[in-house]
Amino acid sequence: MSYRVVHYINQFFANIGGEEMAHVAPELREGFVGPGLAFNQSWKGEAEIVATVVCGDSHFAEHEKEAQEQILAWVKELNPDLFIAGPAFNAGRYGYACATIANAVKEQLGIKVLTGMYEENPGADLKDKILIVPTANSAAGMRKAAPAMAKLALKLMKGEKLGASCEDNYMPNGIRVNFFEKERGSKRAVKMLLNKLADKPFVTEYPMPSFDRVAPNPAVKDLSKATIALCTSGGIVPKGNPDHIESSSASHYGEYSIAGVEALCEATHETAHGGYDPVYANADANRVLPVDVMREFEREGKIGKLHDLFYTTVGNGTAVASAKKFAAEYAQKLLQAGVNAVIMTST
Amino acid sequence: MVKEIERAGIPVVHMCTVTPISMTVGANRIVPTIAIPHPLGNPALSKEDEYALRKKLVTRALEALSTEVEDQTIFEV
Amino acid sequence: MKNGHDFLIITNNPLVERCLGEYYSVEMFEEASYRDILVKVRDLVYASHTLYTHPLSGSVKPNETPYKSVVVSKVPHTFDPGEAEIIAYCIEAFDKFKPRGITLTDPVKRDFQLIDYTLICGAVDFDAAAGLSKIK
Amino acid sequence: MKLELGFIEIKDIQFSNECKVENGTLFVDAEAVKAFVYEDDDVKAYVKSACFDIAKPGESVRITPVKDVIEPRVKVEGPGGQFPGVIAKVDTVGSGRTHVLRGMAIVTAGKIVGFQEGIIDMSGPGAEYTPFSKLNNLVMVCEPVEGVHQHDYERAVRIAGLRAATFVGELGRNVTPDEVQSFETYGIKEGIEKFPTLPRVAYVHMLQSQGLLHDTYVYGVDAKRTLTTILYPTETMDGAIISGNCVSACDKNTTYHHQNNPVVADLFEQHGKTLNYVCNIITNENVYLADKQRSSDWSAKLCRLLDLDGVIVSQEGFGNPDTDLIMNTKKIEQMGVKTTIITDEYAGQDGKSQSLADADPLADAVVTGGNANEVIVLPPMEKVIGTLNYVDVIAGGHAGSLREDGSIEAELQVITGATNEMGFNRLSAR
Repeated sequence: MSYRVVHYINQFFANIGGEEMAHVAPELREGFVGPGLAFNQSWKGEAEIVATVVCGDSHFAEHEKEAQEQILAWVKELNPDLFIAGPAFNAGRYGYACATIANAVKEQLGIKVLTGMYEENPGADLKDKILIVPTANSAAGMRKAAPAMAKLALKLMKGEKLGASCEDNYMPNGIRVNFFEKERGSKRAVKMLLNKLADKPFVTEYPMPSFDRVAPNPAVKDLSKATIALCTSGGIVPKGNPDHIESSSASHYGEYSIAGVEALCEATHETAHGGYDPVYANADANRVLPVDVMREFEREGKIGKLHDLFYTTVGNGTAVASAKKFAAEYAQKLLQAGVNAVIMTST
Repeated sequence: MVKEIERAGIPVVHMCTVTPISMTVGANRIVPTIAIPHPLGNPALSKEDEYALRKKLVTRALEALSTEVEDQTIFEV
Repeated sequence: MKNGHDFLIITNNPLVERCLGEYYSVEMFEEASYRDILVKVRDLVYASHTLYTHPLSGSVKPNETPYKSVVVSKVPHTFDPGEAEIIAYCIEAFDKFKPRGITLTDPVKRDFQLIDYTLICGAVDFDAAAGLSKIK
Repeated sequence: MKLELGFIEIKDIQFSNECKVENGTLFVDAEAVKAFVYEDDDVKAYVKSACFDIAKPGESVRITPVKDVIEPRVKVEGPGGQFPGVIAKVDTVGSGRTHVLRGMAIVTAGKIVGFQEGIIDMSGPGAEYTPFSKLNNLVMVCEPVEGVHQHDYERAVRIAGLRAATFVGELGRNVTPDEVQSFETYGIKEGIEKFPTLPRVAYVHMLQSQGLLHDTYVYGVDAKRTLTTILYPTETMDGAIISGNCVSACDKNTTYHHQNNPVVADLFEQHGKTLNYVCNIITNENVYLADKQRSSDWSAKLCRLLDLDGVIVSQEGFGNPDTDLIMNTKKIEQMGVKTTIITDEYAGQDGKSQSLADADPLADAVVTGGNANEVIVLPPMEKVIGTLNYVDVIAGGHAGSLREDGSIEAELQVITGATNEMGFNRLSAR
């Protein structure tokens, strides 16, 4: 019995048409369509595309929620061993759609997923969440991309242990995996140095973290219409710390409602922070999370709305904190909730 | 953390006492605050004065959010 | 022996207190964990105390030994972002090690105390063996 | 300075009532080695017993806890002797001729402290990770006399291992080597004249120097008390640097690593072809921050003074050496000298954490020896040399690491030399 695969492609690769047909709504076709043939050939019967989802790129971008719901329903029904999307090469909206829908299938249905695209495709932003095979920057790279994706796809379906990104050919996803190189480290170091000295390209085996600067987002145009959220790394939690956010080692973040709360007070909120002297924050948590002032501004109409939820982390409170991944997660929630700006306070 | 929020496309202002740390974490809009245990307050002040102080700081944070910046910027209070 | 007028040793290691208490200012936190010590040091660095020793002294892994001693300045000088960064990295490094669920025997604890003590002695140029001989 | 190494291949070790090297086999009388080891006063005073055993590649043998690994060598021509300033007199080494018993090592094992680490498996998956599984090992298991101070005992066992290596190395004095290689670097001016177009490259060799069980000795001097200085690469090859480091088994540099420093070897391989190998710069890894500052300042200064184009920087150990590594790299780069660095990683068991305890964008060329936190399972071995008593307690072990059947589930960091930061191994990570 061969593994069952569902494939996602856009209108162009389904031969419906180019930009002028990018509005087409998702449809489900039986078997493979277009590039799916190349996957099937590579799998040599070990796996097979049972259905193909075709969706216009503009449609996905403009009706993401509906399109996603529809596609998820189909995939759920088909319950394949793997969901594969693309490859999208350098097509930005297609890449975004591939990555987004693959991520949704993985998160919501727990089905294994894989996509492929050019490294600079905006869809590749999700490379820490889903496996993405790097491809050339145009569809001319299909002949290489399809077998590469097919190979990794088969490995995933067989449940084999994933090797390092350079071994199994996926974009580095922030998870370090050991493997044996062909040459010992010192020899690799000498080669790397010689390349560096000759101004030839070289690839570091460990890219230094946290030096990527994120460019500032545009300013809020009209505060009086903006929803603003409060976040803190100062560990403000409801009294009694219901989720047991640890005072020393922050293993999760807190998400708490302040809907209808006019101001924090000693009876309702405290800090779970183990570091600094907690007396001041416990006596008046507004000193860390300024709910009282924000409410006044909301009443005055200076800001549109104070977001109903606030997010809190604790522990490190340090510069390069590992709380990073928590922030990445709740940032998505803030985004979906339509928050326009964030005030983050740190102790 | 601020960087992750910024990365998600939401402008963010970091209110932080140790501003060099804020620079290190890659915050783009920074408002310096009072002290580590009470960034937005000062227990030595009367309730009213402390509230006024907090209001001043948060006002500055809102100004930061509505100001276009190109690089890391500290909005002194 | 370095001039230790400005040294303040933040520690949870009883051996450090016993051997060095006579020569340096030692602030002993008996109940504090390794991580608690790092956090205390961080707060002092934030408050402009100078960090004299690297908080991850020793290659003994942070989830391995319960003991930690760090030398900071007695009084605040000027805030040093580089030092703040170092202590921040240390806390982060601590957090990536999984707790090991081990109850240490007294001899092992004493060995860990000894290592932490000698590392701090090395840092401040104090004769570790001499310090030990005095208490025995 | 020119050094000739004569390699005598050792393919087997056998206990015997005489001591000799014959046709690639080392015949050794354990009592004779022991007698020589015990001629030292510290060993006499602090080492209660020293027992010998042999472990060969492919055998179902586990050696633990491992203190040091040493290659037996003997100086046959030229000044100096083995381990100058410690065993031999302090004369400068690195010239003349030295015979090497290649393919074997002396391994010192046994408890020093209650969390003594280091595992060498001679077969199975664990053997893949340690270079010492490929050697014929003469293992000396030591026991302390009651009540000895750990620092006295560490020194005694360190000396005992070096003495055993010296004794065995001496057996190669009159043996004709299977292969002779020579190594030579030149004075500054001479080198420039010889290789006017080649980039000038040096090796910045960071030495662990934090304190008890964390020390390295250069010509017998505790590296903690040294300023950054220059060595001929052949001095390092000739036993000038020895290890007193017993902590962080996976990324500590044993004496064997220093003797066979792979960066030195691979730079020599390119010397005169693609680069001009100028020298080694040795610098320490102290706990005191001002020491770190000074030592890294000096590394950078020497790089500039020597008009270098590039350097390879290697580090040793976990945690605060990352700060030295980054300080060195950053300052050297700021001098306009290009760097490539070798490290290993502590990225957590899931591989998701930040690997180093420091970072800088100027460190843009990194070679990694792998993630020391990765979990492995080592199957039981038929024979254990030493003791499994410490497996749960050592770094990388956890409660229940040692299972009932003798197998071990632990992090890679329990294995001696697994993620070596000189780039001794092929292990890497992405």
